[in-house]
Amino acid sequence: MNDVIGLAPWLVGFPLIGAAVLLLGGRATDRWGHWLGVAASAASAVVAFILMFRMIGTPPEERAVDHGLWTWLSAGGLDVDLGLRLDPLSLTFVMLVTFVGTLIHVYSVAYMDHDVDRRRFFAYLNLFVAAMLTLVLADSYLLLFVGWEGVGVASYLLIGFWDTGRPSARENAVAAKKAFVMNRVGDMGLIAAMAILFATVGSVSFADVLPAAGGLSETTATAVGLCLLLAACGKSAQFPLQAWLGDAMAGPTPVSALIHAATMVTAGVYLMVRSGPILEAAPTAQLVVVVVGAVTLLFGAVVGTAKDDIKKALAASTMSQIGYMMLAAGLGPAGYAFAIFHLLTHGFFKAGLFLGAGSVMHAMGDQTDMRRFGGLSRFLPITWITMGLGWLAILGIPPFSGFWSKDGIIEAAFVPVDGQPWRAWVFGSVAVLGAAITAFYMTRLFFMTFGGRRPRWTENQHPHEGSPLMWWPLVFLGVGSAALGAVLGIGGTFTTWLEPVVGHAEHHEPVLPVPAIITVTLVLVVLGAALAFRMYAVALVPEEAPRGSFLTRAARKDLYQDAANETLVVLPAHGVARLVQVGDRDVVDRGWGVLPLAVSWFGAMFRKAQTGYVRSYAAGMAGGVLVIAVVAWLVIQLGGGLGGAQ
Amino acid sequence: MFPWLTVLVAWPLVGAAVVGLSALVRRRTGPAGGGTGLARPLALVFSLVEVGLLVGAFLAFDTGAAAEHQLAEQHAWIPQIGASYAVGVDGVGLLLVALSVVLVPLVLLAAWREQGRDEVRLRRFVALVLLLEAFMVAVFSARDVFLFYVLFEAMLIPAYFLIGGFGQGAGRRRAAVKFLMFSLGGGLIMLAAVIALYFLAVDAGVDPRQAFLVGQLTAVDLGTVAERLMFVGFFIAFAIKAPMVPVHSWLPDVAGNATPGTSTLLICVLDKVGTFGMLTLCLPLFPEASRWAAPFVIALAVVSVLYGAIMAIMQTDLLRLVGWTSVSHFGFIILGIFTFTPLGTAGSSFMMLNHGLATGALFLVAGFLVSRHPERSQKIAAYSGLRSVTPVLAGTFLVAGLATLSLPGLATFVSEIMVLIGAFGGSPAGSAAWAIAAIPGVVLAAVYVLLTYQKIFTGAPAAGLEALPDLRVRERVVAAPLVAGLLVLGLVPSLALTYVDAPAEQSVAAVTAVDEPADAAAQMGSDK
Amino acid sequence: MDVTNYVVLAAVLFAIGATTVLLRRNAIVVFMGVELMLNATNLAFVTFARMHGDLTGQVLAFFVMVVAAAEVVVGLAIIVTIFRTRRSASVDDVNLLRG
Amino acid sequence: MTTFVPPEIDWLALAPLLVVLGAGVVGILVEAFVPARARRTTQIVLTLAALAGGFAVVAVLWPQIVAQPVQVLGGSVTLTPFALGTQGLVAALAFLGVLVVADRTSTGQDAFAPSASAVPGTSYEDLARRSGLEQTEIYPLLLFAAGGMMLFASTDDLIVMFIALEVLSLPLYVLCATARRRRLLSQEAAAKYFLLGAFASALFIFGVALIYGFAGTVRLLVIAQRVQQGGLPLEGMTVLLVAGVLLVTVGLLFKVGAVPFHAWTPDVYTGAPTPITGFMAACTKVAAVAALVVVLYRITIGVGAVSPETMQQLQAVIVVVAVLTMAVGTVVGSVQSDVKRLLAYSSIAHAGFLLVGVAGFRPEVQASTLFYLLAYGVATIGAFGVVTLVRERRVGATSGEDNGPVEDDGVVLGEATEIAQWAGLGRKAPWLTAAFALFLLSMAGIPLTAGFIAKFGAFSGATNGGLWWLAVLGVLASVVAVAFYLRLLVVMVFRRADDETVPERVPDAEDLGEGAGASGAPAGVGTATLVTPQVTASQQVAVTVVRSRGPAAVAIAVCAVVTVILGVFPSPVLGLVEQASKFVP
Repeated sequence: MNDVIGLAPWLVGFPLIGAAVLLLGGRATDRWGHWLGVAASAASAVVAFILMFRMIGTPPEERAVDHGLWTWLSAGGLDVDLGLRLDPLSLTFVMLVTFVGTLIHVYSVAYMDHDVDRRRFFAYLNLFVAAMLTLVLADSYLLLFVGWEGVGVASYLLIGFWDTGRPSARENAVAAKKAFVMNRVGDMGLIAAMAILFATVGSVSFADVLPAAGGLSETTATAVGLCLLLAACGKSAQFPLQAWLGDAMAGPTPVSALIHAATMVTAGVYLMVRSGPILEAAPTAQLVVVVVGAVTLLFGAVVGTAKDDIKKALAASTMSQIGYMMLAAGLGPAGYAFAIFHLLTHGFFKAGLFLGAGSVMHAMGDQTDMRRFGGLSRFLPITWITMGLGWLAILGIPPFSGFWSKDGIIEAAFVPVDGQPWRAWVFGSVAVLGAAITAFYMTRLFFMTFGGRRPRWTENQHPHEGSPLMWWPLVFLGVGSAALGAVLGIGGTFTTWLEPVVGHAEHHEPVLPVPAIITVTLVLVVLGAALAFRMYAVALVPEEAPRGSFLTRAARKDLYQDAANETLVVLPAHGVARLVQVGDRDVVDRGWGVLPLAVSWFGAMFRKAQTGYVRSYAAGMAGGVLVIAVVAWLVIQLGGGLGGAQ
Repeated sequence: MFPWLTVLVAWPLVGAAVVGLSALVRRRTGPAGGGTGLARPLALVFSLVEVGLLVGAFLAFDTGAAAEHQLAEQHAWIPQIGASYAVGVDGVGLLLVALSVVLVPLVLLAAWREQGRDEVRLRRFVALVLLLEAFMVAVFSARDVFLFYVLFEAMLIPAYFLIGGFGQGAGRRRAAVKFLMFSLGGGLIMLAAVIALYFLAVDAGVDPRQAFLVGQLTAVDLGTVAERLMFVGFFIAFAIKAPMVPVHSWLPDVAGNATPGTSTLLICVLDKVGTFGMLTLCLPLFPEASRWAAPFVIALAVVSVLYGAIMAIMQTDLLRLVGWTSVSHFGFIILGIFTFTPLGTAGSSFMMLNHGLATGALFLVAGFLVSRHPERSQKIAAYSGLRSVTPVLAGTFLVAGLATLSLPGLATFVSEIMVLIGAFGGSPAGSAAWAIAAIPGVVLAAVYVLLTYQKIFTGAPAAGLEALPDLRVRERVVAAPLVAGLLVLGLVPSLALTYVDAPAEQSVAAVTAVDEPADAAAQMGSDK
Repeated sequence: MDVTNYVVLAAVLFAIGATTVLLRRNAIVVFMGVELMLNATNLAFVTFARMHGDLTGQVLAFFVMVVAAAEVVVGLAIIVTIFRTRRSASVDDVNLLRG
Repeated sequence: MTTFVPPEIDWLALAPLLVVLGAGVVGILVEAFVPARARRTTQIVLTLAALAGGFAVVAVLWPQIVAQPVQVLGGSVTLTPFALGTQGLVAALAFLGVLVVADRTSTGQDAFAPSASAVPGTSYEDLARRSGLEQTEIYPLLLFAAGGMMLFASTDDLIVMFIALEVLSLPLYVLCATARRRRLLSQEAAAKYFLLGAFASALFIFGVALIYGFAGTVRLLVIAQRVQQGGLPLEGMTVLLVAGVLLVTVGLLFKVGAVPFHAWTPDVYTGAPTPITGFMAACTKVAAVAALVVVLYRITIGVGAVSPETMQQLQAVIVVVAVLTMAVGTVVGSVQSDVKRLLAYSSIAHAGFLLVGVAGFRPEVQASTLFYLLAYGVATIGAFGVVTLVRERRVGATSGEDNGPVEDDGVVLGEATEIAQWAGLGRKAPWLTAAFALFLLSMAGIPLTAGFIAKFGAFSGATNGGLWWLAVLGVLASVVAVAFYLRLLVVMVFRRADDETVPERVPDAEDLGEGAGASGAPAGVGTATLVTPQVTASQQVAVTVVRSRGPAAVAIAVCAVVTVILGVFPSPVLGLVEQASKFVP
């Protein structure tokens, strides 16, 4: 392992250099810039593969390696090396990011072909890859935070990629800002967590903090855990910081696939798993994590059922799926592996679904409304098949990859914690219910797009597959969606792989027998899918959305999340801001302004005494003599001077 | 030993004089009318040579002993009142000297076309900038309270003329007066404390002919009440300079009315005297009083952080907005200083440097933007959709903005996180709570930066602005060093931290070493 | 007779002089008030001289007289000039300068 | 046969006074015997030489007096280093002041009326002007005033002090009345100054009488001695002493221009010819403050020892007066709109700052007071010197409602003293503006100017005397003072001339007469018509800066240089004045 560890910095280095060249090179790099971007990403992927093979060849207990680069900051007792931590967990992520990332780079070459700013797009993509790899490879919370916000910026830049020159430009920019700001709300948690950790442990590097986590008081651990959860909620669009994800679909579709489905949004799960020891020391925090996961799971699923915009439906799905992961991450060591496993499979099938959606949009002139699709299977066969694989995977139909990971999570959710069976029943049921709803909305999405007897297209549509650059990545991801789960899932390969990092999980029995859980889940999934099939494949889909039930309308509006944020946060905040503004102008500034006014006023008063009449001056002098006499008399009366030295 | 600091102070003075005299040359040999003359190139050359001299000073500085005041010189100046010409810098002082020296050529370059073709105005502008540079270098080097005070006040005068004489806004005269009145008001209150300090020091046996040497004064026990009164006197002056809520009112007016170059020098460098003074005078001279006041100061600092950020969000004027962001950042700096942790103090020291680079970049780039507007409007609403029109300008603005919101990877992040993490573990009561309370500042920072970027650079280009030129080479040359500095210091902050770490340790030790009086409150009561 | 009586007399004369200065409008009369004050002083001087038994006080009285004479010269010159310009010797008429 | 024992007189110690006053006498003779053509030159040379000579003698005497103060004529002249320093200071400042007085500027006219006794607006006045009469008597008058000022603080004898007071005051009364322009104001100033001055003198001398009654002597040191010894006839009636000292103090405070005895200051400073205002503001302040210091400190040596409460009363009075003076000077100054008046209030404010230092009642204050007076004096003379050069110029006259402005006839009128008129001066005369700004900054007490070191010394004096809160009040007053200096600075430097509409001023009689017969017949002689002459043509004026013929420029330059040097390297001068901190012979 140590002989190739020197390559690790290049994982970040290649895309970083790529981004730098593309950004600084300017228009000169327009012609070949996108290929440089692909090459940079691919180079990272190659390095990742090399490292991967070497790690597999290393004994499990030696797989975690810290590779320090240079002293980053060392002051006032805080010593942080800029260093990379390579272990099965981070390398899993690296593989996902570089491999899927490279596919999406390739896809984008074609997808963004007509965009004048393609070079800039690749610069941002490369920047994202570099930041994401920094995030997962960091050996300290501080460096993790660099990547954490780095991906935030990349995400900001890419969501707002089309921020001028289009009718929707301003909305895109607003969406980008919203994403970044809500992420920052979460980031406060990470800062606070670091502050608490430095105050208690005296360090923020994983190597010091994680082993010491067991020694933390429960209060401290809970505080840190909750702070980290806040960060994770922001980055992973978990309740209550979920509102930005839907708007983030304003970015080009490859961005949605890479950042807002496969990699960045799952960083919160990574953070939870990475900080496992801390959460384990804080059962309350763990419970909150599970609750957040469960709530988001249902939230996203419900929203997904009502969305007619294909990307927003997928975004809701992403939110829901990450809810699963988060739920698993809150279950302790038993759930970590499945959380990451699901993260991995989800990364493949959801990226595939998004790229498929991009392919559809590409074919349909950037139309995203599913009610204007229909009957596309004949025109886009490759897209149809690959998205079909993704659809089966997310439904959790065996043997597609989603089954292996999601089923693991559902089983883990049914395991009672600390002898509290109610938790098992509640969270298990939620997970199963979520699976059923997922089946419904994904089937709805799939058949509204590809099925149906009659196309509902707008005028002048001639759908056709894109260039091979676009569909080859789809094929790769489709294969992954189909097979990855089985490859890694059978025999617990993946669980074993992560064991050096997340620890060995004792096997606990769920409250229901495992076959029963699987059966119930599958039955519900099939029911959900069948219902959707009946409603959207057999029946006619209206081109205009019907008014729908109250629940439908609510789900269409993301369960009023924006209204809630507006009412609960934005309006009060704006009120406070207005108050501060008015206060500054009318109290502080005017308050200072009173001083010169007072001086002028007194000046004008005293000035009147200067009448110009000699006699009044003389009277003033005489009065002055009297005043002096009175002062002198008072000194005697009051006794003592003025505090003078004498 | 070569008198680096004296030379660093004297050289810009020589420059100012030469620039002033260049008027005579032009009259004889220059073009008859409308000539651009010698003033700008001369000033630029002088400021660049000054940068060279700065490198010399850095080489002569021993980083191993960064806590000590090096390159020191000491001569009797006005022995009758105990004043000496004593200069010397520790790591923090050296960094701030460096900040002043580095920013001046950039500001000169940025202002290259600002004053139009008016030769007289131009000459006065650059001469004043050089004069201000000399004062700034001197004030960060002063190791004598009297000398510090003299420079602290005297440098207001060139700053005053720079604001009032060369600004863009219609309210610049008012702004200049407001600036001077606030600063002098604080400064004169400090004067009373300075005088009192002298007599107490002499009473305590300090040599009356050198009674103002900082090194000597730190050893003097002033007595609780006197110490606190004097602390208040010094602190008010520094708080006004810093600028801290609620004595910040002058700052937005100045930022909105002065030229961006002036604002850069003023807010990014000159105002650091406030926090620098807190760190190098308030803490070591009045350790007990510093601890006594710390809870209050921290609270005000955090209020400043949030207040400044909220006000920035509400601004409609671009340059005023940048000014308000500084109120927020200075809040962080003060928070770090008054929580008495080595980490927080080092972070604050580092932040003084970074804020200069980041906010300087933002001011200058905002200035470039404003200078492109046909009416030189500073209203944010006057701009729209410029990202596609002036991509490089937009990118530079965004990077400067991201530095302002302390994006990790940039130097500002390192310092801000050091302050926050350090402050959380601070010794004054309530430090942790206040540190947590300051954290929302980072969210607000994101809002004000991105909201501004969104309004100016996204959407459809505003009418009349579709053909604005992008950043010129000269402007890129101005922005590049600042951005590069922020990046390099973000990735290798130890380059700067080696200078501030030891001084931070020392100043914290100075404050916390003094034993807390058994019951300070009771003692205070009895003294009254 | 106690010395106090003389001193009180001097003080009363002084006060009358001062009151004249404050109350009368004619510049000449105002000036006469000042002269009265000076003469009250002279009275005090000679009284005290007698009390102390030395001549200083009496000599001082002469000095005061001389000074008074000098003041008259300058004062009348100024007042007359103004009178010639304004045809008025009222001090209340000279108030262009104020505020 | 009685043997005549001639008094032993240390003529050298008297020399500074003798030189200046003697030259004054010679000046009178010059008026009588030197032909008119050469008279002005002779007078100027004589005056400057006398003042320079006086200063030189002071310099020669300095080491001797520092080593051993002397009493001449039984204390009538008591030369302590402080007194000698005062003499030197007065001589030096008077020298600078006379330079300004002597400058005729590029207009060829000095600031004084050709015939001060002529009624304004009469044909006689016109005749005097046309025949080129000049009142060269002002120079001997200046010398007498300067001599009086030099004597004022150099005596231990209250009656000599009284005489000195009159010697310095009487010439000033006359000088005030001699302005060439705005003669009504000038005469009014003289009248006010005279009446109030006489009133104050009366208070002073009555105080002397009371002190004499209590102590049997008018020698300050002897008073102190006798009070300490006790056994005086009116032992119990300390009220006599207290009242006496207070009245004497009042007389001096009048000269100092302290509130509530300040009322004459703005009016007189405004009305007097500007060069005289400068001379008066600087030199009188020096003499009066120095005399106050001498009286207060010598009295308290003796009185403070036996009767601490008397001491406290005195201190309380000074403190109250100081506070009032600072407050009124700065606050009222901040609402002025006339440059000369503003400087007058500034002078009042400075009296307050000086008293803050004096109130500390510490011997060191003598040094800091001398320094303060020097810093203040040079700034004041310089500032008024600048004022003399900023003039109004007639740009055109309209003879009716429908007539446009006529050609600029370029006649330079009086001084432009409205603050608004100074707009854009920075463009018209950068160097002059720079100098004036420097004087303002010095008066404001900005570091690196002499004013700062001076203020530092004054506040130190109070703090050293335990009155730190008085120093804080002083500091607050300084803030207000800065505000009004700034107002002027802003107008001069930042405001363009065209920002302001040129105020349409009605010129006074003198200005009309200057207009080469522009309005042929002199206006009527009624008071009302003189105040606002009935002229058919209203005039518009612009502001111009006339060139100095040399002396004023030299004075301004010297003042500026001294202001800077004293701000940056005050050490040598501080070293000198430190030696003056010895009181008692």
